[in-house]
Amino acid sequence: MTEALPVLLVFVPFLAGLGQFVLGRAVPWSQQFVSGFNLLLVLLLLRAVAGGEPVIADLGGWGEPLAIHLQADGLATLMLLLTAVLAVAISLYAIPAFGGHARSAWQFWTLWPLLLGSLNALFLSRDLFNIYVTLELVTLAAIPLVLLAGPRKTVDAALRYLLFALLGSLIYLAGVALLYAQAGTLDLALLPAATPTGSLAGPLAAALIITGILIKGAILPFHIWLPAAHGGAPAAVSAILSALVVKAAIYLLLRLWTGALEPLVSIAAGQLLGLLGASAVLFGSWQAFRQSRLKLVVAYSTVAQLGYMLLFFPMAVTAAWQGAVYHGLAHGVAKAALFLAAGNLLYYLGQDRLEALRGIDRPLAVSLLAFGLAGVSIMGLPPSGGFTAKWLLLTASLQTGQWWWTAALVAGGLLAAGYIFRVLRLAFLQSAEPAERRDGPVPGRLMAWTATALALLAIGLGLISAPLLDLLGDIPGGGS
Amino acid sequence: MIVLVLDAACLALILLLGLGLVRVIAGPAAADRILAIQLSGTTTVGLLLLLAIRLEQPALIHAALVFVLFAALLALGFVYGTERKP
Amino acid sequence: MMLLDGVLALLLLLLAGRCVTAASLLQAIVAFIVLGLLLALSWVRLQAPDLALAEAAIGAGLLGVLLLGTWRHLPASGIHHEFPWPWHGMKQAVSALGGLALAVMLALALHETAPEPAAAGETALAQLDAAGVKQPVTAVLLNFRAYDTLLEMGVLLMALIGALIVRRPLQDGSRIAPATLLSPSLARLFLPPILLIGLYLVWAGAYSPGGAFQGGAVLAGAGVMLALTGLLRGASVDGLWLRGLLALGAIVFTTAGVLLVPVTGHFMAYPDGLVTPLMVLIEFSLAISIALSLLLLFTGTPGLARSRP
Amino acid sequence: MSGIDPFALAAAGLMAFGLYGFCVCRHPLRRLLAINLVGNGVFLALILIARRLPDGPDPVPHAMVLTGIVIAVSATAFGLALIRRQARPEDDGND
Amino acid sequence: MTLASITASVLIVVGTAFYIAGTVGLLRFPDIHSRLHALTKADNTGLGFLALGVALLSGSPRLAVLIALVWLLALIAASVACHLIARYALDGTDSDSEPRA
Repeated sequence: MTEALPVLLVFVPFLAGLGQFVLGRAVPWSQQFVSGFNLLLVLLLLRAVAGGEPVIADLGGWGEPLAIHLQADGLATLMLLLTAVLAVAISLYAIPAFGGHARSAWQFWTLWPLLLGSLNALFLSRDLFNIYVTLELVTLAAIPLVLLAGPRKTVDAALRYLLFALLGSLIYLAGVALLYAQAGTLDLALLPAATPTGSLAGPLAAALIITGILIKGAILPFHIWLPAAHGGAPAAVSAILSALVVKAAIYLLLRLWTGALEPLVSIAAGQLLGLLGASAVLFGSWQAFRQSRLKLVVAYSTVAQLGYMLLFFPMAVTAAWQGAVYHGLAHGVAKAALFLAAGNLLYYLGQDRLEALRGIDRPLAVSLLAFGLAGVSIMGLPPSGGFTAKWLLLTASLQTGQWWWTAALVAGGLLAAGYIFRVLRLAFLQSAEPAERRDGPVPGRLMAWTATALALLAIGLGLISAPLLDLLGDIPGGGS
Repeated sequence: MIVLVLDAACLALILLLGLGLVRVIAGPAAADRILAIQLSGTTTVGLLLLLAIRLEQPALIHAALVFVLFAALLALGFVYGTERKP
Repeated sequence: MMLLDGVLALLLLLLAGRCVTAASLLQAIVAFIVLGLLLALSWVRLQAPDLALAEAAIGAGLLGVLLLGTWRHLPASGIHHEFPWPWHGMKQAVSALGGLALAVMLALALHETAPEPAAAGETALAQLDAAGVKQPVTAVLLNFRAYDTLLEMGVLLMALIGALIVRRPLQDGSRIAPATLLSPSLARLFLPPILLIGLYLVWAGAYSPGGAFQGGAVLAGAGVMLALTGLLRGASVDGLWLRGLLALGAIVFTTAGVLLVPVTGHFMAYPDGLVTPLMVLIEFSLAISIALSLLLLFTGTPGLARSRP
Repeated sequence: MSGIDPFALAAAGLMAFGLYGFCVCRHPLRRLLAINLVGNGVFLALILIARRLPDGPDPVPHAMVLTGIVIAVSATAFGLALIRRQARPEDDGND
Repeated sequence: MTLASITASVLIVVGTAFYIAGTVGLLRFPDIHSRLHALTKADNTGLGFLALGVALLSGSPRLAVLIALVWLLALIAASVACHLIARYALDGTDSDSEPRA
């Protein structure tokens, strides 16, 4: 029966989204059932995978090497878990944030389950071309969601996002084509054995695939589409995009690097990716420090935090593997909390200039608490999940003797402390003027407490890391 | 012999397509360009018919049919697309 | 025939270059449309008649109309002069060198011969008898790798939702027609053959080149023709039936995939006796959804209405 | 050096021209065209690869290209809608 | 060489010749209207001869009917396109500039 779980994880949200579309009006509560059921499915899957054997579903029953398989191993299950937890929180948050009456509400409650299903599909896919389709699916669900903040304000960001995403996926597809020419199959499980080395096409294919994913994942030279899109979207959507959508690209990179592309990648390529990651950490953090709008601070922070995950590639030992993946989880939860909290501030202030934050600690204490707690994880202070992840990365850099990555880790943490405290300092500063000049509505309990719950979870991730890392297991293939 | 004729005709038509590109590129007016598209379309239809026989793929005749239909649509779309706004 | 291929490839490159470097936007669009024609011929030469059909309908046809329609909406002031030649600046020169290097590597990589024939493709051809359709490409799309096709319907639907979110208020749909004297009669003349060809292509997909995509695109073309000649116009209201039809393909596909699990033991697998009728059913529902989605992407409205010119 | 396939050159060239156009052009419509050029190049490459089967062309890349064409066209149509909207920022649609 | 294939060859050659005439006309004629008329006449006739030749070679009535349909629709499409383009060109100010705001 466990074979049904991956399939249901894709089909249930998908059908829910379609039903919502056909119905023509928003039904927010139905999505609560869907995200709850989704979490239940993931928990069942977690139990099934915990034994160490992946759960595999053969769609259509045609078998290898032709059919598409869905496969849930430790890595995929952890990402599914992250997605499911965030989906529950964000679906609750979106009830007051989007309401149920406007047409945009219907569009949100249609697109969101479709995006959820698409993300699940991406994490579960074991087929190179199917991954291309799911990448496009995720992109084309995400961009309309960005536009829900109001087409006039977000159209430029959305267009740029679309152009880069399309280019990225086509470059990825070019790599897939070359790889298929060499290996004759698209199945990730068969590719390493089927790929001949020593040709030109193989490494070129790997380079194209990786470049395409880097564009999708907004890694440093290709980050330029991210801040405007993530900063401009509605808060709930920003949380989804930053915590899950770009992470999906990095997830693919981790999965392919240690699996299908393993025979084709080289140490130099790993160092290059690590360099990109380290530059992303420094550049993104610095930019985040310099922004004058709250959501742009958080968006640039995403650029930086994604960079940490790339530090796996030069080191490629189990500690780095666990550190990178755990960083993905911790950052996902913390960043979602940050964006939701930022959304609450924005909701109250009606704008997100940092200057406007002065002295808002009283009405928005809970949201600010969430922001601060999530910030602890982003900075990588103990006992948060961010700390565990960075500790593992640090261990790896010492293990492999590549101490220079430590510098990036430390500098990134300091800069993160800088931009988080900059926001908090402003908020707790008493302003000269009395606070009643702001007439925005105070965000409701649901909005404040979902953000806080996620922030607490981000801290808590530091305490419950052992079972999750067990589930993830060692680096596939034993490292290079 | 018939194969030779077909090949030669195909080659002639593709070269004509290339020649027609001069109008696509040189213009000078927008109408010239759309006219060149029309000619390219008809030439393509002719080529498809020839290739359908030459390669023994009758399905290409369907493709020719689809081309003919969309050629008219393109002209319509062009006039709609370039007409001044009221 | 080798000569034909050579000329074809040369023209493709010429037009691609033109598309990138043309001085005006319209010239670039025209070059792109003609490129679509040549690409269709290339598909023929590469033994891919399915794609020739798809290219004729989608690539050269619908996309061309959409591009020209968008071009019309751009204000002159919004178009700045481009400097697209390699000698116009540093960025151009670097990009040109990068592009050249990539092209050389790609060409060499494509030239390398594969060690052995593709296992997946061989399996597909070997199992064709069990697929319920005789056309290998349709078998892959609707049966062997049907999951891709299902997700692709999701992409189409979400692109449509996205386009509707950014649409401007209705002025667009109401004055879509250029009000020509000839057009409505033209549309009436063309409509029956287009519909017939579209339906035929959908149906024929089971055993000859064609299928839901090609047929759906041709049907969408019929709708676009009606819209361009003013017989059909965009409406700001969408009905339950319309949304139902838009989602029909994905829903039928999914439902068939799920309901038959007890019989087949696999998701998206079809039992032997039912496979051919199921394929036809799925193909037609997909075609309806594809045609409507493409049509609405053209009109840019959530709904449709008949109108008398 | 004999027998390099002209279509292989065309596929590589289309991808390269597309990338060049994407880097160099600033107007979004041109960039969209450039992306479609890349796409066409990739599709051409896939079909070339499909010819390597002894009995008839490999249907798997053909199906991939058909899927890819539909995805490319949907995304392009969406992009065109965005471009139209961008060109006329003054009036607000449905919010 | 059967009589049919000889006839078909001749028809195809004649058709191609008309295509050549049309293309040369498109390139050489001085203004848009003469180009238009030369073109549509030439390529319709060209396609007609070609279609006839191909239909002869196809050897199946079903395909011959389809080919005839292609030609018929091409005729209508060409006349419509010709009309639309002519009307468009007549509209005056047909420059290749970017669209007017």
